[in-house]
Amino acid sequence: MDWSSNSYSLTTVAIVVGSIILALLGAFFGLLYRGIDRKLAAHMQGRIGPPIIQPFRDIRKLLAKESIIPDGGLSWLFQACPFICLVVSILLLTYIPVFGQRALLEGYGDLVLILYLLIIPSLALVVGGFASSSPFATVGAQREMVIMMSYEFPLAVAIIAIAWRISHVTDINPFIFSTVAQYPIWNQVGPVGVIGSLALLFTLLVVTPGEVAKVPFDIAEAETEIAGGLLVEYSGRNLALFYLADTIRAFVMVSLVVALFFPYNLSPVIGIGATAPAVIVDSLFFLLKVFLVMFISVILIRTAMARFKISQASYIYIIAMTLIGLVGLILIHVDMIV
Amino acid sequence: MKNEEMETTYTIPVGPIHPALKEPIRLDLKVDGERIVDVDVVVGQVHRGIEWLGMNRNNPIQNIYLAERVCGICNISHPFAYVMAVEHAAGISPPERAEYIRAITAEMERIHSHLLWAGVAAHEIGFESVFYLVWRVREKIMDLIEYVTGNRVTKAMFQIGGVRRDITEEQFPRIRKTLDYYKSIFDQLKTVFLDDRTIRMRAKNVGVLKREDALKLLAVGPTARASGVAKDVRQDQAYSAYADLDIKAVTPDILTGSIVGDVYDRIIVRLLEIKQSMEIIERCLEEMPPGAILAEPKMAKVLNTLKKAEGEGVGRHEAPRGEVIHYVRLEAGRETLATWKIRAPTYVNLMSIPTILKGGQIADVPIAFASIDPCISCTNRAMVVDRKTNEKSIMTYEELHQLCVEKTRRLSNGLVK
Amino acid sequence: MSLNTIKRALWAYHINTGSCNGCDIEILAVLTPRYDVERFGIRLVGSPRHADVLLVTGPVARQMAPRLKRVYEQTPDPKVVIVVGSCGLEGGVFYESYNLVGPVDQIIPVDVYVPGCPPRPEAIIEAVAKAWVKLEQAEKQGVT
Amino acid sequence: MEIVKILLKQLLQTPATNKFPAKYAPKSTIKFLDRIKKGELKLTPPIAVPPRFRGKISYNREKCTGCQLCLKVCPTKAIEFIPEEKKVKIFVARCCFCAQCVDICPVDALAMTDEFMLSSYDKYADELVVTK
Ligand code: SF4
Ligand code: SF4
Ligand code: SF4
Ligand code: SF4
Ligand code: SF4
Ligand code: SF4
Ligand code: SF4
Ligand code: SF4
Repeated sequence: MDWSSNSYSLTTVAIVVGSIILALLGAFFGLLYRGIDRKLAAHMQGRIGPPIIQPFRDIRKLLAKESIIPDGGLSWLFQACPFICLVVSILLLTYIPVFGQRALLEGYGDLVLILYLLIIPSLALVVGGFASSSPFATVGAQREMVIMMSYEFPLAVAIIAIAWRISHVTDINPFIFSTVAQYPIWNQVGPVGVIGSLALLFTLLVVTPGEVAKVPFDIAEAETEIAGGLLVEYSGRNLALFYLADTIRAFVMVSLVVALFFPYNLSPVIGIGATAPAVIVDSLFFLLKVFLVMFISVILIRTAMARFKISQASYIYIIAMTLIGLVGLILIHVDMIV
Repeated sequence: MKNEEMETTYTIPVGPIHPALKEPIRLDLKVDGERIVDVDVVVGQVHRGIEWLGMNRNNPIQNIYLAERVCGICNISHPFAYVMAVEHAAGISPPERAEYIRAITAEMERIHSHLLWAGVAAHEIGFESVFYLVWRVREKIMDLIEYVTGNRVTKAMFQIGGVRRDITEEQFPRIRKTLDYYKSIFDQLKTVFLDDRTIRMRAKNVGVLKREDALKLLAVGPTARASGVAKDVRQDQAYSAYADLDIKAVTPDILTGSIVGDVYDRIIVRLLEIKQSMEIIERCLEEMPPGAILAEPKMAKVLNTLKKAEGEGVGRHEAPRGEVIHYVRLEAGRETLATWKIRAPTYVNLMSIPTILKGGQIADVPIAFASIDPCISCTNRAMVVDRKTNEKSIMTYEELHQLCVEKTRRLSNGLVK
Repeated sequence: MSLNTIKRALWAYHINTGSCNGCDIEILAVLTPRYDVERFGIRLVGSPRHADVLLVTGPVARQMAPRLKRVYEQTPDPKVVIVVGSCGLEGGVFYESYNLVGPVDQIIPVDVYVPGCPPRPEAIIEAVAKAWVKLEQAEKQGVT
Repeated sequence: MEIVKILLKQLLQTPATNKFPAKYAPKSTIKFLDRIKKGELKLTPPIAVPPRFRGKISYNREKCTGCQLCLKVCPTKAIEFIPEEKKVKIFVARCCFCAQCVDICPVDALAMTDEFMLSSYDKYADELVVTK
């Protein structure tokens, strides 16, 4: 809320500069984590795997390639979609606290807005898929839609459950990250509530691979079934934008999990007061938290599982995960009564 | 929303160049949303005129290597059936030792082929780690094949009247070592494939082929056995060294006590067959008699004999994918074969594909299709091309059938004459 | 943009024009842990639109020739074509069959040939290295 | 879950990859090859071929009597007879490495070598046409 006290133009400048820095950082760490992800997955599969900087090379390569626009597609829409996908992914980054700091646009949007924004990149993929007018992309787009609608519900349940619990201990808007950080869920609940919170955490960890379209939920892009799905017709720069957006989205999703469940910072604990060292320590600690969440919810799950069928995936989300989320919610509620 | 918006069916062509299929083939799927209403298999994308080459250009020895390249995966199976057919036609009998070596190489091929299949199947359902695991394990048998035959893939072991390379005493330890390796990891592979939750979800009750259907559609090989049809040429009409070994067809009830005929059962059958093949190789090593490996080592002489020979012969072999049959006819004074007809297992098994896929989901297509372990390259020998105009015509089933009947008649007339 | 950026992030699309599968399985083998070409940044992709390299196998059956051409055209520039296996080079055992219109270089331009029936996985890796050299030389001469 | 156990175990083990020709793609392949030629760098060798491997064919021109038996059995017509010299030449690009010609040659003029890395920019390059 500090921003509003400053003059309007200064705030704008700060936001623009901050967003650019965040976008660069997001792109950098998104790609870096993708590289780590690929390296670790390769080692788990008994092979050397690409160097960690490989995703950067991929992007550079894609940018150097010709971007073909398919005949018969809606060319402006076809080209707009990757752009929208990337911009919204970056926008999401500005609403989520990263590197142990407050979210850049904290005063301008809360968790509910994030729930909405999270839909847009998937939607851009879907529209891009339809705009390519390839049968593979069309099937891919339909699947992405089904998946999207399926995981949206448990995601909402998990987020609302946390906010609802926090609203009982404070009058501040519980949908704001700083409130979540101020009242970490684990500190508010007793043993039953911890179990409930674990259920919610589990829900979110399972939603993450769906949101970032990784095995077992990469159905919309399933290479062996529909030849790269949504993206079959994309090439060159447009593909690069989707690639980049995808890595940023993964970073965003994992940061969201971290922000909701592990909003702790290290600097107060080890007693570093000065600003600069604290920022560094907290940033590193944040990156470590992201890595751990990523390792479990993305790397381990994707290497240890086969792809689900669309019906199985939506069953898992709509029924199983929502149920687990609701159980978490009830447990937290029970915890309050006890 | 599903029912209202996706009521209309539309057709998705899968292939001919499609990552799910290692080879060119086209499936025309009629789908309603995600559900498959109808399936049409369109083959003929990789027709290379193999039989034509064998009847118009090659002498019988050159044909061994052509037969080998009907299919790069079962490249023991086709030469095996082919040389048996020629030997049958010309009255040559290979020495006993050669029969054992043939069986050993054929079983090594079965191990590599089933492992390859297991990896591809895992890949089809997006389980990359298992694909990598199985293909890493497979490299050991590839090394062994290279060690025994001189090449990883095309083995070039077979010769009319025997085999081209001996397996010597000094090679036994290395072969046994590889078999021991597979024994040591067999249980692990079994657990990975049969107990994994996601694999079970994707394989159980998917792509079911009932016993009646398997019988009606004449399925062969593991596809038939997984449906409970206990047929196996090595058991039913034992040939070569198999005659001494008493092979029993593997069906899934050995392990589970019941037969469903789904993808899962096909996994079980292939896993158990890997084990069976290891046992066969071990027994062959123990019981292999000494002696020559060729009935006639001078190839020029063999060519002469075959040129003079007159007659027809059939060779049948249980390939990793099922029964492969070669039919040849020799005419005296003719350097090439007078007739060569190959019946490959996948062509037969493709008939089951519509039954297996119908009612399933698009997502089941690759794994259900892969579960018959299709080897397309051997099924694509019958494309209709008008050589004068270069025009392709799509033929109806009736027309094809008519042609087929006519050909059969022509061939049988040629025989009677 | 330099060709060098493409070199270390080669995405390959595999097209079978009527091979016997011998070469195709060796191409798959190249991806497996023992050879693992992903360490060079090579990936097998499912759409020619994403590809930098076309791995072509087979002697080009008549029905596959137009498709081979189309895949070549669908692949965005710059691109490299590697033909794997003797039957793609010269027809191999299928030479002069009536249903062949190949070999591959009759249909599309080819950069690197890999003899072998099938070539060992390492021979395919060597061919990739040859493709690198070719890209580097082209860059030196200022070709894009 | 067996597979998780396997994966975590493999994470800690050395990968099964043979680092041929180098662990990663070199920045400049030309320089890399130069340095190997100069002996500054060592190439990780490919997995060794077994004895009696069927690699590129070799031909002993002196021994050859020009009997043409090899032409008769070659399934790929990779061997061409040169009538003026009564010798043959072999096109490796066509050869399917079956060694049938080696088997039939009455004077052992033909043999299979260990050489298998044969890729080339030109399928009729000198290395791929065996004349002596
Ligand atoms: S079925 Fe497939 S793998 Fe087997 S030989 Fe035929 S083409 Fe090859
Ligand atoms: S039967 Fe199948 S596996 Fe065997 S050679 Fe023919 S295509 Fe290949
Ligand atoms: S038409 Fe069929 S049977 Fe006749 S030569 Fe061709 S592939 Fe063989
Ligand atoms: S005539 Fe031909 S199509 Fe008809 S059953 Fe016989 S082989 Fe099959
Ligand atoms: S031609 Fe012979 S095999 Fe064919 S349908 Fe008639 S009777 Fe049967
Ligand atoms: S080169 Fe040989 S192994 Fe490769 S596809 Fe052709 S025939 Fe098969
Ligand atoms: S190895 Fe086989 S294909 Fe090659 S030249 Fe000799 S006979 Fe011909
Ligand atoms: S078979 Fe031997 S001697 Fe005769 S032509 Fe060939 S290489 Fe020469």
